[in-house]
Amino acid sequence: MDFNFTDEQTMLRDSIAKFVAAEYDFDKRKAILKSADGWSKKAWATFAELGLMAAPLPEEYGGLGGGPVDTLVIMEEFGKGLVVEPWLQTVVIGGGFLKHAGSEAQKQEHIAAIASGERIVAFAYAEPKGRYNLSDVSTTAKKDGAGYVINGHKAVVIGAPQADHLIVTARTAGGQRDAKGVSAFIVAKNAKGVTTRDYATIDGFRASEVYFENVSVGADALIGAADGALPLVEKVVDEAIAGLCAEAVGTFRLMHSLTLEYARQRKQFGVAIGSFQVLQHRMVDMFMATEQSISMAYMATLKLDESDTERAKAVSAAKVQIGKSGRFIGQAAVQIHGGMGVTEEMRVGHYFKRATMIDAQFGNVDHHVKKFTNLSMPQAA
Amino acid sequence: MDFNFTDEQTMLRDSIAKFVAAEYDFDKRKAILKSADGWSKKAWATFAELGLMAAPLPEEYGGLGGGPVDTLVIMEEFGKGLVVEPWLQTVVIGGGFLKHAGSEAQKQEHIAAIASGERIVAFAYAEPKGRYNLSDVSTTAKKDGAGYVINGHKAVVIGAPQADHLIVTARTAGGQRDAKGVSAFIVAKNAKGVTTRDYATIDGFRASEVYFENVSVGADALIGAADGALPLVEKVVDEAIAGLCAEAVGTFRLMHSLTLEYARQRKQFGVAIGSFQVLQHRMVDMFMATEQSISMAYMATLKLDESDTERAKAVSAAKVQIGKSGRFIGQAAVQIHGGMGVTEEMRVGHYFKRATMIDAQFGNVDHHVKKFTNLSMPQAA
Amino acid sequence: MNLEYSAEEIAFRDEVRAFIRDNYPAHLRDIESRDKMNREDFLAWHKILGKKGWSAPAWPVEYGGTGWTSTQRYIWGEENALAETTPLLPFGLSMVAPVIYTFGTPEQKAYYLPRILSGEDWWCQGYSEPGAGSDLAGLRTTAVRKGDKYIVNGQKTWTTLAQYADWGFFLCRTDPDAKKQEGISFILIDMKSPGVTVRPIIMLDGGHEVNDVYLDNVEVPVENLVGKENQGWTCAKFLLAHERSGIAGVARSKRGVERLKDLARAELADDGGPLIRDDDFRRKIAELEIDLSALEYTELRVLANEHAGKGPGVESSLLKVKGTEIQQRLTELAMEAVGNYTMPYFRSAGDGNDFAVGPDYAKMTAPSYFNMRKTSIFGGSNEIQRNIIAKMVLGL
Amino acid sequence: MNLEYSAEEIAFRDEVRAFIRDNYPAHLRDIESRDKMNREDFLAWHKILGKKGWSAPAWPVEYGGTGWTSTQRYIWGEENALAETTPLLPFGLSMVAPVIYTFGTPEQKAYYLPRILSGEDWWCQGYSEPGAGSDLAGLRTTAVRKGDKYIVNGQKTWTTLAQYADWGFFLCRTDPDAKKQEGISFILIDMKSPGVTVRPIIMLDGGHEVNDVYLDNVEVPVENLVGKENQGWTCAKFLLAHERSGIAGVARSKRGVERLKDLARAELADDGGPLIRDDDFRRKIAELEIDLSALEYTELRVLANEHAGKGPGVESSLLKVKGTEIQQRLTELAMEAVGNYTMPYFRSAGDGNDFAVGPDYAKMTAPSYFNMRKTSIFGGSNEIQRNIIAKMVLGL
Repeated sequence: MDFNFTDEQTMLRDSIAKFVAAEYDFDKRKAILKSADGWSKKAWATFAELGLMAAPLPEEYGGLGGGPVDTLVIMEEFGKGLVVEPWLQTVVIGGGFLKHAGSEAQKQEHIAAIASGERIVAFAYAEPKGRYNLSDVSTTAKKDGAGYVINGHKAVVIGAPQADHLIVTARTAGGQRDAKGVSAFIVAKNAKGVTTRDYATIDGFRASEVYFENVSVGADALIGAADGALPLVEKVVDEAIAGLCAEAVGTFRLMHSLTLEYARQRKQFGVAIGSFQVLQHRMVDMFMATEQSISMAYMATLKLDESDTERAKAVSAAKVQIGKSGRFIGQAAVQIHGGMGVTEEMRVGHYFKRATMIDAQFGNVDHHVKKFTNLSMPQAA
Repeated sequence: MDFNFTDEQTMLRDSIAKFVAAEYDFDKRKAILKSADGWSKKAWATFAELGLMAAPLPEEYGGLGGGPVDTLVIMEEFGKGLVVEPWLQTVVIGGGFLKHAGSEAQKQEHIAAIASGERIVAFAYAEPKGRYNLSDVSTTAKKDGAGYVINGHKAVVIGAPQADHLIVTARTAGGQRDAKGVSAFIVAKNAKGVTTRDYATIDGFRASEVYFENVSVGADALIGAADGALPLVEKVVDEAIAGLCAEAVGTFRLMHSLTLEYARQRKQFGVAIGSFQVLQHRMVDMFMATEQSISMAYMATLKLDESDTERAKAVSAAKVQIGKSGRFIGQAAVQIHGGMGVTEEMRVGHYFKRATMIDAQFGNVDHHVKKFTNLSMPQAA
Repeated sequence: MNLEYSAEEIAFRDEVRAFIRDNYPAHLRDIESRDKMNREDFLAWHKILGKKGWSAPAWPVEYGGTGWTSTQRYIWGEENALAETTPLLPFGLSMVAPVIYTFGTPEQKAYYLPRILSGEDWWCQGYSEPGAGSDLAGLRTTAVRKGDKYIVNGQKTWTTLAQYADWGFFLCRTDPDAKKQEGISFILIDMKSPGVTVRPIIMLDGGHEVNDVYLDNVEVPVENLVGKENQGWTCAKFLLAHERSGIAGVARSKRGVERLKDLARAELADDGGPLIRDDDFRRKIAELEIDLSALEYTELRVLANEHAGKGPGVESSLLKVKGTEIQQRLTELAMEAVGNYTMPYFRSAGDGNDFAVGPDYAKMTAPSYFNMRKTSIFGGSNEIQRNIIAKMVLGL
Repeated sequence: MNLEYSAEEIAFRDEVRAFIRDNYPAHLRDIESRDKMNREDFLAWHKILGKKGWSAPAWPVEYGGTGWTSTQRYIWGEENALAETTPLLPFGLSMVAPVIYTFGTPEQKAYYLPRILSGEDWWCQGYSEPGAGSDLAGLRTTAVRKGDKYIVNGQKTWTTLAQYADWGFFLCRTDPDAKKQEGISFILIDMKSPGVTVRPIIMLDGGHEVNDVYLDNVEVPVENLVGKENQGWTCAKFLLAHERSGIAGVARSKRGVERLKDLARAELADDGGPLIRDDDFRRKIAELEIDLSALEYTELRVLANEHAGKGPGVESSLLKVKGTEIQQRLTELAMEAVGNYTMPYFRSAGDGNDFAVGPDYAKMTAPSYFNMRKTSIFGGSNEIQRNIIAKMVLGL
């Protein structure tokens, strides 16, 4: 057992922290969010230069051959900086689909482009009524000669406004919630019949509703086997969740340190509010929740390559822990900041919004408790 | 709307408080619990003298014609005194069955005896594997001529060691968990074929396992209609639960005041521990939980005569509130008492034990949340 | 003890219900959030009630109160919540007015109270200052007497809806040498006076409902002082106790639970069934409903005490803490209920208009959650309320 | 970062597992609660491990430690929990021994340490005093030097299992004029000395596991002083930090979760199905399991830090708080699981024997719940632990 980062990972962490301090501070980030596109191409280029795109991708396609721990390091720093560029979508999800199940041609075409920062990918999987069920897919891909024709509506696709390619789940067989019959496709966003309605999310990301109307794709758009993509989707989503957990940890660390700082300098009734025992103990509980979350983010990351069941249990456990901790830490941080905590003017509120939305992504506490429960105590047992 | 007690109710309250102070203080109660029988016949006689047995029973059979609010007043004081005599079982449950559904002959025979303190009744309803489901009855009563023959095992029958009569639920028709087919009987404990195994409960009551082996009873033992007793059982149990809630409130008030007192006099690091803000806020939360519990005990009591659904919703809501509050208040009270709180030597621990066991009687928090949920959001809706 | 309404109370309920049905402005029903209301929308219902004589049930009859019993006032609140009428703003009716009719001069009563009753004047509150928060004694805004005027200088903050206000009531330091809570005065200021500047504070949800108010050599006639000079603390404490009563918001939260159930009927769980049949979610609604029941009966007990002549006491702190916890919890559950569609930000359309994707009810869920965090902070934080209970009730 | 065991670690685990399987005394498995163990039962496993050289994995090798890595010690704990061996008592092995090998004289080390390793001597702890609780500085027991003896007078309380003890380590005031935390000395007392009286304290569950210890003119040779006179506070603080490490009890709680699941498989829910299929109950087990996972990985991170040369720090406070919360929660859920049969009191048989009705596993559920409340109080209450973190980690 070993819980240390390699020197490379430590350098990676430092380089992102340096970037955030210099190019992505509160005011600069605000300006980025207010810009028409709502993200920074310059930041994206810097990420590519720093090797963040390449870090967890395979060396034979232009990556650096890293793994989940690199993702953890990057996402935690992104959490600290509240970075809104779609790195997770592009590299962890897009890159994940391709490296786990892409054909040689797909890998050649896309992974190198992702690694170099040229390609941006978004993941169109959720549907308006599907909630968090990954097999609830009513978007269809009908066989049409050698290729497929896709029809459907995908909801809240984070990063779609920036993306040039989409990974889309569609039903090629079976009923609306069947595990069997889900397939994954990679589709150029400018393909005929793809339209989007773009908007910002409340935590400052960009997303789209994506509509597919008779979108024709070739057989080479299929990632992995037809009808059998669900296990692949689950694996990649678990990898993405591990990344989100690390991002959440970044926001928790900041909420905790900002709150400590505020409590030390803010005076009420003539003394620093940090001297009130009730607030002290609440900050201790924030500290403990942060430490427990770090542990769970590590565990989830380190178990990504175990069996499907072990991986899924670890990831759901981490998402539960982090969802609960995020709510507690965020609410406590805002409360201790008092009136200032509920305004746009203080940093803490922005971390609070992001931490809150992380719970809503890829399944909230209830969803993952249920999933964990069924894995830990199978109904047959 | 009116939340005031009548003068008679206030006098009732005062008379019990006086009795507890004089005859049922910590040491006297300890001696009662240690005695061979584990209860006080003298206390029972005093209760009868004070009119506690008669209070909620109908005037035409020797009662005083009071109602649920009298029960509330009595049970709250019993909670404060940690009274272990089976008043609830005898008067509220036994008396309740008889007054709601007893035949004229049954009322004549039993209610007056209860009101005068001569009769003690216990309620044999739970079964070893039935948990809190009142319709889970595998004890059978088979028709035998004009009467019935009862066979079965009833679990944890509080007050059975003291009782001379038992009210027994038994199945006269239907399958083990059917709502239809449950009947209620009143049976003399010395009837042939009734055996008991007596013991103390952890909170100082006396209880028995009760075994029925071919116990023959006449048709006149049946209370209410054959096969149709479940609604009656539910009503009486709800009345008993309202009484338990009032008892719980008595224990909460004491735990709160004992803790306040302790926190004011107990010094640590040179100051009274009541000056620590964390403990102050916890005691405030104990106060709020107590107030909320009082409100719910009132509500449950005042809604006992509404429709079955309204009554059941109110009672389940109160039991949930009181179960949660009891756990919180009890744990906080013990924690603030420190080491002394976990010994037999301090009063607080005994209230804690009783409050904890109240949750286990007639359905715990989970049971009643589920019941309330299904009443509030019927599955058909 | 009993819970039943008398025949008179039932008749009253029917009268109120009919009045609301016949008089509540239809167009107000279509406004989906407070953020979308203009000045006239906020005042519309107030003005109708003012004409009817029902705008201030809690006031003494001599000043325009309705003379209702506590049960009638409870019914009034219930019926308004049931009909989802827009709540009347508290700053005039339940904050400054009780101070004026308790401590004001006959002239002040005669001038201000009718204008508050009718909804003619909009009031705002000048209590908090930057860096002072729940600690009002640290006040730095000054009012210096100069002839028949006070010259007021300072900054107030968290001033709700000051952007619409005609008048404000301000705590100002009139004796700089006095100890902290002394030397403060309670002064009414015309918000159109030269030197008054209102600057928006944008909240986490993007909404503009609070403001900074800057006072720069504002001249205020001395007759705008309420009570005695340097004894404004008496008014301030009195007002704070009044502010907290009614803050439980039970009737509105009961309506909120019904809305949450509607939402859970419309949303689907992971298994495709209605979310209201999901074990975890329905349990959470039920537990909230039970908490709310407990609060409702606690408030009824407090009302019964008030009716028995005991004024609003420290119980209001309990009502505030529990009431806000429940209001916040309602927004948490609504946000959880809508899943992915809680994320889109409704103000993000390029054309400046609102933007909605997903079901209509989803749009405000996250903003409401973020916005409602204020309730445990404003009006004396919940920690301060616990301090008050510890001191006043528990004697610690 | 990785979670895998090396080949050596796997071999070690197999060796440990086989040793426990082949050597753990069978009769200990049948004892259902600590309350039923006699002196020899408590020591049986300790003595076997002492012979094997495995009784003190945490000690330095020179004094009899095993020299295991932190991962090996983790495996050792896991395997013992899995096999549900009786935990070795900490008073000698992990409390007084580290003080002796850190601060003791060569003679003290030579005499006491081997006897602790082998299980020959039973130790108890004389720290707390009536009225002092978590505040050790308020100590009133005195040791007055008289020639080559100390004369000790005072009262200690909460002394766990003192009824069996051969030796006790006591904090005594040796300089009555010194400031609170100074003037204290760390003294070893033979419990068979004249003047030592042990009186049981009965716990809420009816069990006798703690005691009052009265010291009445007890004569103690001066060579029983550990460290310097008047500097016992150094030993005391050192010991407290050691006491808290390992208190997380993760491995035992993991076994506890499995036991809870077994219980939920055996019990029936209201619908007649196994309780483990009841939505609410299985959710509660799952949430506890998740909390425990988080604690497990936090402890692993702490161990990794220790392995990297950083001693047991303030993290032990976190482990204590979370560990005890989980241990307590386990007993809550077990009590809930058994419904009505949690009520019968197992000591209530007239013949003085234990009494059981209902399933065997139900008998100890309520007593365990009541007993385990102590864990958040003893060894520095969880509030004290939070104070420590606030001060030492957060710098507040």
